[in-house]
Amino acid sequence: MEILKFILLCLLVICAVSVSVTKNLLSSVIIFMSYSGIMALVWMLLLSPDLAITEAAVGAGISSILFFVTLKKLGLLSGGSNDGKNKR
Amino acid sequence: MARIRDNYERSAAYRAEKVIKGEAEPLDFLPEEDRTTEDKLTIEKTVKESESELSLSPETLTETVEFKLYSRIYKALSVVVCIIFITSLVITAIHLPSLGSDLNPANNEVPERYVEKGVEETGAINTVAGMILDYRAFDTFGESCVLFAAVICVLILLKESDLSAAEHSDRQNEPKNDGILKAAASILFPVIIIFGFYVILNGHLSAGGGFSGGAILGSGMILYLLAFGFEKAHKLFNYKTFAVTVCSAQIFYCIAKGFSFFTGANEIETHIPLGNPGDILSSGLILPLNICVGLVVAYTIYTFYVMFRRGGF
Amino acid sequence: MMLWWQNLPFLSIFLMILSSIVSLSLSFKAARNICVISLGTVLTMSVITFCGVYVSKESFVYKMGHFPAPWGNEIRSGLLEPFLASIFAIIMLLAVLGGMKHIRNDIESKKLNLYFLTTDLLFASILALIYTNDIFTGYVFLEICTITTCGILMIRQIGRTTLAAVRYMIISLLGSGIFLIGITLMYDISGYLLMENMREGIAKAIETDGMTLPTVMSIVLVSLGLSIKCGLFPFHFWMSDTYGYATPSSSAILSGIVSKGYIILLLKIYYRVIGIETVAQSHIQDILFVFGLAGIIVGSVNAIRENDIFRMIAFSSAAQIGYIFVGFSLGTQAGFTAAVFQILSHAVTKPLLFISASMLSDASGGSKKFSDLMGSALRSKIAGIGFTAGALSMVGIPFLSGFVTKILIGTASFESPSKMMPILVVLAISTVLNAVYYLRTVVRIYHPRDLNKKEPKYSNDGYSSSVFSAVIVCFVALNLSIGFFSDFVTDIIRTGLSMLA
Amino acid sequence: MGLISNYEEVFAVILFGIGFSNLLFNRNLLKKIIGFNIMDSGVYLFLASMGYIDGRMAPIITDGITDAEAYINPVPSGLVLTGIVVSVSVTAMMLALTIRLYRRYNTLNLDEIYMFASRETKK
Repeated sequence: MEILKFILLCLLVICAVSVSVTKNLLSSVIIFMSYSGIMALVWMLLLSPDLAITEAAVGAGISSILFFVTLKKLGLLSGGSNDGKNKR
Repeated sequence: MARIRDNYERSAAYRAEKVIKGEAEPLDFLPEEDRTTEDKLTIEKTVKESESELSLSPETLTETVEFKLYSRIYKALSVVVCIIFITSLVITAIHLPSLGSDLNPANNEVPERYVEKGVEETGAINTVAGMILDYRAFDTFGESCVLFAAVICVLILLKESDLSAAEHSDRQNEPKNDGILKAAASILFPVIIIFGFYVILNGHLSAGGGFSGGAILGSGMILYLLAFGFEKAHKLFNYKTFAVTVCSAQIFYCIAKGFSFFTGANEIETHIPLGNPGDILSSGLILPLNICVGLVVAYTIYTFYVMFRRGGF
Repeated sequence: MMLWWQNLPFLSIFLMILSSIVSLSLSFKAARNICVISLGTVLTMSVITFCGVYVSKESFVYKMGHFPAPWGNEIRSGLLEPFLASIFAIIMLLAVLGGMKHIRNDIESKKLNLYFLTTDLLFASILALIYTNDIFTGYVFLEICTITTCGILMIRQIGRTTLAAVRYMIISLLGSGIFLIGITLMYDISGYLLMENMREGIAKAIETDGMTLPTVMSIVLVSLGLSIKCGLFPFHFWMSDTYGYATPSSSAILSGIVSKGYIILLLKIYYRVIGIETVAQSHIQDILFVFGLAGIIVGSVNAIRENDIFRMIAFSSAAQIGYIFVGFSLGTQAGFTAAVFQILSHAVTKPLLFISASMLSDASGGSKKFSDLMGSALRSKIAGIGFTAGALSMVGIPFLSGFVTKILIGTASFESPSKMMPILVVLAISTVLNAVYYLRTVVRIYHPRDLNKKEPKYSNDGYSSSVFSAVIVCFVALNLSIGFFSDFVTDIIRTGLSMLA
Repeated sequence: MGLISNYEEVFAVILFGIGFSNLLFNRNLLKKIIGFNIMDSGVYLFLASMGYIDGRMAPIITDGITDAEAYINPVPSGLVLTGIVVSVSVTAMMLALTIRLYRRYNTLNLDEIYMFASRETKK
């Protein structure tokens, strides 16, 4: 369990770093989604099932939906660059 | 700073509009003296300077040597600040009482009572639900107010008075009669809704509660909207039902908690039956409050989505 | 046994929240009336609470729920809290009434009720910040405060308000993030969230281990987070945009009340959680001192350079926040008294300036530039009087509130010799700078544009001059009374602060 | 010593720092928002790991065991629950602001937005 927790925490850090260095906005949102998923697992390992279910529903679900609909609204869903410019 | 900026803008202002409209090549109009000012600015390296300088590093400069230098310094600076900040926090974390032991200061009589007497005092088997909806209910009430404030702000920002233009722009977003989506949604929608209600109603018995259940309900509603389009969804969820539901749920929450705070502080018995711990209908006010929170959250999330997508129900 | 008036703080918080929720489904006029009525009720309640505490001379705690101290939430009231609450309620009321015309003009008609909704919720959160005795409740209501502030900012959807709101939000989020990790550290050290128990826990931790790194770090983080949120010197750059582009009522509320709410929370944390002796040991005050002094100078210098009246007032706010932090940084009773007095004085003066400046700019065809404002005070007499009174108070003319602040900070500085010289020098410099830009403005607004030409005519339609004049008169009267009865006010503050500890 | 026994908190503050620097230094508005979320979840991880105690159960009382020694500390969980709601509300609001800002300036880069905005006022 301890090892699993350690690996998950490492993954969290990796996700967090890659969000900030990814150029593509869509991929950074998807990475953030997986970040929330991992977070839900960590809550489970920390024996907080309330948090796990909330994080899964909110972080991985609702937040991501909101991010996606924002990207769609801005027309950046198909490969927006870091500056938020459409690649034409 | 302000004066330098003024100079800069005065010299470039007459071309600004062209660049915004895309008529002029941004690089064409880099006046000579601005390079020097930009150069001067890059030398000042404090955080404050770089923050207020933001307004000065326009797209027009992205190709120049100075800008590259500036952005490199900025990046280096950000990494340095980041490392200093993280290091100091890590050192602090190392000095904290060690984790996982029950000798931490946080493991005092407070959680002890929540666990030991929680069931008989609140009737909730899930200690966390008992804690956030009964012991520390003021925080949770504040939390639902945060949600309320956020949805109001989103309404303020994105609600369009004229929906026809918004509908036009929304056409691109709408899935066009997707058979698979419809078929999947007609199976999934009831399941999601039932699961959401299950999570809400069992908030005091197992993990979950108003907030997570409400989020599940909200995502179910969004799925319904995606699969069957606005017209159908509007029959079930529209601005009127939103206002009525959110208002009445919040008012109920406010009055119920106000009543319990008032009676609690004045040492008046409330005579709200706690029921038999473990039953669905137990634990006093926690169940109705969970339902209220769930409804508010579900509608809030649906409203967020609708507002983001086309600015109106 | 509870006395009946001890329910009033709790009722005032809930009344504001309830009226905000109800406003969602109401029309503009109903929402406005509810807002005004509930603000008036809260004012009465706070005054009654104040009288009650003043007579009984004892602070009281009010448990929120059926469970006592460390288990449940609590709110608490000494002498200072209801006093601040009643002053803030007056200011809120006056700010909303005084800017009513602009609210109507600036905001889409369908969203007008939402403005009052957000204002109600904002004031509820400020009340909760004032009365709270639990640090996590403080955090939650801090967030409500931030979000609703952003709401009343961006509801005017023209110009750069959205950008100003984004800047404001980013800075606020940084501040609340830092604040949150600070209180998390405090919770880890002490094991409680209630202020009293937290204080005992921290004192115990210091007794056994001395000032360890986590303790210092938590103090630093909490101070840093809250000072970022209220716009202390290096973080003041959002202010000019935010105050300059919002509707005048919002600017008045923001500068007069919201930033004060954060400072009051910081004050409560210093007094009730950490203890001012511990704060003094941690040397955070020296940092605050430097930034406070720098803020005074930088804010004033920036204000001199501006040619937009709203942005000038905004930068002068940065300077005034500096005064409050200089008062804090002295670490003595006198210093804190001066700081709280400055909170009051700034809270009554800045909204006055914003409201009257908005009327002046109306009288000049809506322009905010000084060149267009020439002679505007002759066109709108009452606004001119209001602006002049506010400006004189800011400069520090005797019998106005700003003067008393400067005296109090000056005398407080005598107690700490190492800080005395810089404070006196900066006070002198800032008085001169204030005089330069405020008096210059006063002269300009009274100076006709061109004596030979005829004055351009500006229409003053829809100008509810009776309400507006009443608002200005109330503000000026409030300012004068705080200046005249400064002994009484400082006495209350002193007693209130000793009740806080 | 503390580094090993407190490794969760160390990870938590690292996440906090990464999110913080993202929020402060990243020029892209959307990434700032993600950074804010990461920052907050760092704090929540910090809080929750504080409540965790080795070899105990989740705080849901089953089988009538009401011994405080048997369960982990429920307080941090409750606080984090509140915190998650706060951060999702703020996220939604920031995204709404982003949409409006993009509509006006057609970019997400704050540097460019500031430039356009400052020219706009000059006009």
